[in-house]
Amino acid sequence: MKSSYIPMTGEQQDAMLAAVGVNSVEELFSAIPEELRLKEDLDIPAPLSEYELKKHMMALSQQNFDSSWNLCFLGAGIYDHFIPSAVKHITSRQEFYTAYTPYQPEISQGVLQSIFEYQTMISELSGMDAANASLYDGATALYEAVLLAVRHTDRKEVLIARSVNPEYRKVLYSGLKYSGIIIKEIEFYTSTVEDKKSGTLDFDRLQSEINENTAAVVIQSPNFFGIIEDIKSASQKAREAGALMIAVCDPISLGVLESPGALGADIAVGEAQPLGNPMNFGGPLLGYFAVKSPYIRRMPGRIAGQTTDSEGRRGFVLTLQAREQHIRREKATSNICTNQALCALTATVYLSLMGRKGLKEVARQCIDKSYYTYRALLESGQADKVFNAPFFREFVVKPKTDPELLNDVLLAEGIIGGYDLSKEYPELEGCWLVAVTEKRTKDEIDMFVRKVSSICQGGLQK
Amino acid sequence: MKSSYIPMTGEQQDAMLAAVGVNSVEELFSAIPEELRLKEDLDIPAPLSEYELKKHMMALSQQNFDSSWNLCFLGAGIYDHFIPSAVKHITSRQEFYTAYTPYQPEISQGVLQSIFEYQTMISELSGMDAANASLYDGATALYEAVLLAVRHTDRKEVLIARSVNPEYRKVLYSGLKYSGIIIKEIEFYTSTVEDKKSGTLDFDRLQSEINENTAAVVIQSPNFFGIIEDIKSASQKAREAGALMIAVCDPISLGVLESPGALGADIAVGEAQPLGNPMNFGGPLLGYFAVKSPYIRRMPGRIAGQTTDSEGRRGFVLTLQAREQHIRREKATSNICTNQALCALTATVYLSLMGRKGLKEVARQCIDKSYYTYRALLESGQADKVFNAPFFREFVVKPKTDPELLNDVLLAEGIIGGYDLSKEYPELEGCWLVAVTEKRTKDEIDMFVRKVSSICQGGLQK
Amino acid sequence: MIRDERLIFEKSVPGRIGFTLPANDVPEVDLTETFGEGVLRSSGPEIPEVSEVDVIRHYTNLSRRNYGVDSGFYPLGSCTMKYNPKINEDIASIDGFSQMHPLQNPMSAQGCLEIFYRMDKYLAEILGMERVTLQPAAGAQGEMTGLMIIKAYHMSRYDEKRVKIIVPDSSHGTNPASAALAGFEVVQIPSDEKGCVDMTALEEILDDTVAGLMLTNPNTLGLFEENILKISEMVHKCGGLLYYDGANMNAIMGIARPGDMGFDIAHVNLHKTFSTPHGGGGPGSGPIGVVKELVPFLPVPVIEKQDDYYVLDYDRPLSIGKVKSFYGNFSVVLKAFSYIMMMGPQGLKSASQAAVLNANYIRKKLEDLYDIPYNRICMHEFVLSADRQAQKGVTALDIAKNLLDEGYHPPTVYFPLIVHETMMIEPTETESPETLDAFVETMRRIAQLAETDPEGLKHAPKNTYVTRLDEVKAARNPVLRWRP
Amino acid sequence: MIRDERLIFEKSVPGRIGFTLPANDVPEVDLTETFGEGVLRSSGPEIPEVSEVDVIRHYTNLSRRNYGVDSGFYPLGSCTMKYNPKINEDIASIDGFSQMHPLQNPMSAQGCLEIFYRMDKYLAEILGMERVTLQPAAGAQGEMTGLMIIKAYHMSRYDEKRVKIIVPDSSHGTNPASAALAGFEVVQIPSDEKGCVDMTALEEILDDTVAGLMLTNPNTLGLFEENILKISEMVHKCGGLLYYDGANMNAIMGIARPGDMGFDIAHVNLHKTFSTPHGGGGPGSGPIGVVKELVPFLPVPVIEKQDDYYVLDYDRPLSIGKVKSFYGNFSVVLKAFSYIMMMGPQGLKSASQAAVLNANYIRKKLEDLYDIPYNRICMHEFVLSADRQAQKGVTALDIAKNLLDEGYHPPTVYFPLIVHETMMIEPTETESPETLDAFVETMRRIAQLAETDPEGLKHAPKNTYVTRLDEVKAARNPVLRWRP
Ligand SMILES: Cc1ncc(COP(=O)(O)O)c(C=O)c1O
Ligand SMILES: Cc1ncc(COP(=O)(O)O)c(C=O)c1O
Repeated sequence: MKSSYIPMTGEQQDAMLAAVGVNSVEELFSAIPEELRLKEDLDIPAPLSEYELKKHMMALSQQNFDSSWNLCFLGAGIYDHFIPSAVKHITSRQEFYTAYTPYQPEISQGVLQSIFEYQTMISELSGMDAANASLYDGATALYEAVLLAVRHTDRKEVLIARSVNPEYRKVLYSGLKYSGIIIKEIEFYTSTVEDKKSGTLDFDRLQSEINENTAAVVIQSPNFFGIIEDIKSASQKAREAGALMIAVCDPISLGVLESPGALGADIAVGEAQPLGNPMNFGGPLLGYFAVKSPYIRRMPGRIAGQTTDSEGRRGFVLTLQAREQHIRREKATSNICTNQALCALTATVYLSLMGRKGLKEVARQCIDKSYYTYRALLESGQADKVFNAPFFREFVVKPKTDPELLNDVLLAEGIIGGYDLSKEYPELEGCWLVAVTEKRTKDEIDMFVRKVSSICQGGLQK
Repeated sequence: MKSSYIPMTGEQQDAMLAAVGVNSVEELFSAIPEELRLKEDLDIPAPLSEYELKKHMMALSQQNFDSSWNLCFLGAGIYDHFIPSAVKHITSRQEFYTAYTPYQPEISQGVLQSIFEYQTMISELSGMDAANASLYDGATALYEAVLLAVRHTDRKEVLIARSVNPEYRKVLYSGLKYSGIIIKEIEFYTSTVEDKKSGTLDFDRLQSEINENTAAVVIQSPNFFGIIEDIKSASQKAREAGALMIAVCDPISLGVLESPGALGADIAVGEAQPLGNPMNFGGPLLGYFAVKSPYIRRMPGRIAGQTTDSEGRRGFVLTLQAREQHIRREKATSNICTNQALCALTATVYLSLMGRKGLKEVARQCIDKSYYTYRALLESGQADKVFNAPFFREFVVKPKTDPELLNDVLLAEGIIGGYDLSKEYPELEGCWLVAVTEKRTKDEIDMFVRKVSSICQGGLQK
Repeated sequence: MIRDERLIFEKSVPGRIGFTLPANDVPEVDLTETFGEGVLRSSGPEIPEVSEVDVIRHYTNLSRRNYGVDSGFYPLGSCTMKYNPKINEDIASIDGFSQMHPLQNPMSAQGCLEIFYRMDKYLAEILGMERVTLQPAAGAQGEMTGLMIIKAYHMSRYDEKRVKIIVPDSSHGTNPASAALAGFEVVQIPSDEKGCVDMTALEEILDDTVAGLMLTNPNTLGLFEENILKISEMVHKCGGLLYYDGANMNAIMGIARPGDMGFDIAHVNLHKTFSTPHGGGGPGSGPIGVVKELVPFLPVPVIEKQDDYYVLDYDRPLSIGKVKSFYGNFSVVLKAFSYIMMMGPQGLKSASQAAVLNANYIRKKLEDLYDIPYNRICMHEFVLSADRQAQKGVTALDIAKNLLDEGYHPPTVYFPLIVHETMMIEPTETESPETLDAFVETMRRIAQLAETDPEGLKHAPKNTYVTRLDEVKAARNPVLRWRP
Repeated sequence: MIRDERLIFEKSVPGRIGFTLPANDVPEVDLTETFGEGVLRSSGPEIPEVSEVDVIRHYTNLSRRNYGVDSGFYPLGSCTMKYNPKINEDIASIDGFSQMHPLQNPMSAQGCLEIFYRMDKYLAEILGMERVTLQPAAGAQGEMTGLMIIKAYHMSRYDEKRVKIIVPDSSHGTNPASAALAGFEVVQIPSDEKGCVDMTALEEILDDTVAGLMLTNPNTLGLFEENILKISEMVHKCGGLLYYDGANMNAIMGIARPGDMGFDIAHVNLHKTFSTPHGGGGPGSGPIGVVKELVPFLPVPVIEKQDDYYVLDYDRPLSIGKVKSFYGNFSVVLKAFSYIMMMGPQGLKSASQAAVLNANYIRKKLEDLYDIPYNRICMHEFVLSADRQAQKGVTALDIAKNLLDEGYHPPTVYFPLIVHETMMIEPTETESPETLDAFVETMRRIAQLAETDPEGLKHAPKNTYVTRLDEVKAARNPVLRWRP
């Protein structure tokens, strides 16, 4: 057993086998029926040494066009924000990252207190009374929120804005497919391009669909097009119908935008990757989940709570466990067990470093820079307006060249272009969703706009 | 005072000024004569934010041809060895790297014990009775060793092999320039290329220079040409003359080569960078310093020693401080204060990971791969033999093309070539010192040899 | 240890900053003008205002109140807390991986896709399955995915009456919870006196309303289900599918494969068996493998190789859709991939062998002082009962808390539910015999103290940052967030 | 805290491995045939045989027995233990820097050379000097380099009788030690009642045998030498040079410059003033700046810019040569460079201002309970005396050990040597007022206890991993290495 990760030496193995009272390692496996025991080695590659592995992985990474050397204008739910170096210095503390879920609170106060702080920050951002310790991602958080609403209201219909992130909707549809829950999509409003409401939730449709069967209304703000929705009015409508209001909100935007809680939402969920977590090709992400007090005991997942130790000192434990699978089994509020604790810690450290001011500044720069880009693109005459509502960090335009083609050319020049909306919204054929974070400089944006317009002027077509 | 590294807020500043009883920050500096107080800002660049800094530094790093993407065949005292990932995971523990010298032993057992372990490992490698906690580099370690010998013997002449690393000799000469200590260089032996002794210390010259004024004999093994010297005979000569024997030894080579201690040396010094420390463009390095017992109290620098605490438990402290500058001031054995503790920790962790077997394996592969390269170069017919003595990791050949020119062409192809010996040894005009560590694969070596011979065949001349 | 009980919020000072950002170099947008009334935040958020040094000290000191595998022995049964090789962390931090956006053109992400593709192949081989999806973010999500596939499979055959999922009473809580969530009726069957599935009970329950059976093998008692071939034959015969909860794969890598046992779907927890760190509660990764027949139902996208390129295949009409956004916890997969690459076939097998030997060694060394309900050769873990000690008033929980004082993370307690005063011990292969001996000695000393001085064991832990915490109080009056 | 008192050697098990290396893919050399008799190692080395997890746990746990700036307040006078920004660590780990060989063709190392070149310029500006060498690895080596330059300067003028270096009695030990090492005779002069250089004593000693004067300003009492212009005039007049020990530069960045004060040579400790971490005792970096006249004497190579390229200039006939191999502690320089780039002119000045304000604040808050020998506005640090407490039997050392129990690193004790029971307190600018207040409160409580319960203070520390260690025993019977 020669491996730097298996300390047992040959001699020790013999001694241990003797202590156990077997003659060979094979004997330990005699409970496995003979015909099931593999006769040959697994067909996987021969082992590499650490240095060979490193070279191999470096070579693989070089097949990727990453955002450290390409300029990223792609968002659509995952964002390329600046991450202070101190974040990783904390999350790479071994006591944090090599621990399991804090089942033994007395030696887990580090993780537990950090979760408690995380819950507080998420509650603050979202204007809610409580948050859980994290879920897998924004999409599954939404799925859990819908389940909560259905159970709470004992109703079976859910109204969801079509401008909610398509990934989230897909996860929701798969998860609810055989649940008997009916999901209805509410279109976004479109009339003329100049209409300030275009791209936002179509309230008339909402009005006509909402009724006493509605368990929840789900909207996202900023929505998938970057546009800010009227959570307040939607909440009112939901409340009137006895449904819960679920708002999907970007946490960075909450540095400057009013919290969903203050606007009347009952549940706020979303993707907290932008809070200090690298994009990581889409995972791990960080689903946050926050509620008003009536729903606390219906929340899914881990929750840390404050208590005292036998000497009266403040301490933290996992609490309200009666909701959870290891106690309630099939009656649990959710099946989640392992969540995204380290990503939650990352968000907590990120928020601590940025602080109230820094978060506002990031949000502010996202607005300024995305507006600057938006206007420059329109002014270039090579991209058309699509919507006219206020947006955050991300906007839709219709360039003269097909987005897919445009992206290909941009990539060759070191730019990761926007998102081709036609993939998910056939009605938005030719539309391009462009994200601009605080990381982009004016020079980079100017170059981007120049390149886009020169490509469009070149008249490339599919 | 707006800085993320200065927590004092404006309000707090006012309160503190009031508490101190001054009206302004300026008043705090009133002891500084008016004419000395700067009227203008320092002429250094305006501050960058963290992200800007990172981009700036990445751009600077890209001006460099580093060994992560170029193949390094350069050695000459600094070596490109494999460093296990775990090393950095330990040395980046903040409790280690943000600590000062362990003046308060009760809260510094981490550093102190690691130094004690380091001293043990260095003593083991070098076959000595004790080692200190580190010196700046191999060169200054040699300088300190010579001072020790001069003081101990009360003699003023030092004999040093010309095959000792030129950097070391330069530091020695500068340091001793006005000391009254006379340094004599002993040539290396050269007769025919085939002579097994060529490239090693010329014992006849040593014999003729050594006498009752000799404080120390200094040789290096493997010497600057990679060649293994006869420390045993040199030690005998030194002992006969009443001089101390100082051996400069590469620590990796000591995985397979006999220790200087066992061969009769009194003091062993050298560069321990190869033990897990990155090359870092030459700094920080790690000077090790080890002695036989009679010289322990004459050692320079910090030394950790074992003791017990008030409850009888084992613990470690800085000891034999009566040698040091903070106690003895001008009578100290050395002026060293800050040393290379973190590099020593690095070496300790590296050695623990590699273990006895791993260290031997590294040494073994260095031998096998350097011999393979050496033979292939000679067989190519494009490089001539220069010496014929056994070597370790590094060897001298005389390629058909001038080394400097050769290196330039190789660099363009992603290879960092060997060391041009003519820089320091005019008598070795056209000679090339090539180092091959365990990191080089057969394929890389074959490619290297192919390139070298095709360049030489191309007949490039200066 | 430095006592500083404040929360980060309690260290906040108005106006203090811990961030630096480039100055805004574009014109400022007038917020109120642009967004109008009521859109902008009227107050808060109360995010702390602290400096970088505050943050670093706060969380560094918090970390020191935590215990990880790197702190010491962590025999938490069912969790496979093996050592996490450091190189894997470094690899996951490479910019070329961590700075990849999931929606980039796949041609610009060939490195990521190749890793997914190869990982699919490697895990399929290890599990004995046809294909693997890496989308699930954890074991429980793997289960959910598997159950959705079971549902989709039966529905695709218009076999709509299959509403039941069978789980043994020894199963992990996520199993019934996932089954319920996937819309199934959960039927629990008892274990027999040998700790395995009760074959008569199984026989009785099997009919055409059974959609499938979930099993972990070795089971949560650490015992290999010797009747597994019989079981799978029975379940298959009645038209059901078999789901393998792979939390215990660390016992049998390279030794036996769920696919060969007759399982149709199997998940593995990369954060257990494949040594990715658990992060204090995630992120994990729970890929599932399926047999050939079920491949069409896998979540989209499936990563395929076309000519020399890797592509995302979304065009799969029978697919259950998506269970999570994008493709899975890539950076976790990356670490597990690196682990497999370093272990190779022999290494994985050795790991399982050593894991099993270690568990048996501890079992043997404790069998005289503790009750071991199923005392025969176990797999990678085993269950003991503190019943004997409990009679003296020393519960499994007390023993656990005493272990804290001795510098150990305790075994899992009170799971599986079918054993009284359970302690589930899983040493893993990365622990040395010396560590096992020291732990055994401690466990023996505790057992002796339970005889001689039971009262003395009731007050642990004493050496920890906090002493025993009042969980009842926490649940009764939930304080879930700090308030200004 | 986990108690494991074993050394790594005591965890060794024959045959255990913690490394992996690529398999050797070239033919094996026959060692004995190649090297002959007596060249190969006959025994040892006794390097431990442990696994990666052993190593990680061992050193992780060792780290937990250590205290750094990231653990808490570290007011170690003269050492400027300011917070070390994390970004600097990341920058120093960039492969493009850390994997550079010093002997590469300078054209392939332009990034490194640019950093050296610009750092030379920045430090020259901060010090008010003409050029700076980054070669010295620490403050003491900077001193040595400076003294070698002083020697070389006088010798170049055939002024051979200058054999004396003057140092104040308050100077740091490295000053006289360096001077002696450089071959000078060390003459110590007393401080006056104000804590500054005694002008009469200086006057008396100055003659044509004086090579130079070494001074730190503010001095080690934290006081600015108000007569500095007078002093430098006097020394220069008699033909001597002035050396500035820059350990205390943190008081005056952007506020005053040694060059303007009349110093000819000045070092700075990058590991103090410029925030590079101290590493538990290094590596540091002690660049020195010199006035124009002394530039020719700087160590080789000097980094110069020729056209658009940076080159290494070795062709400097008057150079003192080399004091260290290569060009200096590059990766330390890199961190300090990053620090300067992030602070900018205003930031450096603010740092010094805050450092000075913090020191004065603590001084003020302690002046009633402790003796403060030179109680006036101080610079970035000040010295108190525990004389009053010592009369009750509580020494400065006792106070220090009590601070350990309270979670602080104590101030420097028993230095400078001219004050009884000295405690030298340097808070630095990176500490918050709240931290200072908490420290002050602790110091006050200790002072009160010294009155009411002096005996109670004699047994500290109690909360540390080990209690008070027997230093006498260590020195009397030196055990400097483990033996198998
Ligand atoms: C047997 C078993 N099944 C399933 C799970 C759930 O896995 P996860 O926590 O990754 O969701 C666990 C984890 O504790 C387990 O031990
Ligand atoms: C005043 C003073 N001078 C010189 C030094 C020596 O510096 P270094 O430790 O970097 O050699 C120190 C460091 O302690 C110091 O405080």
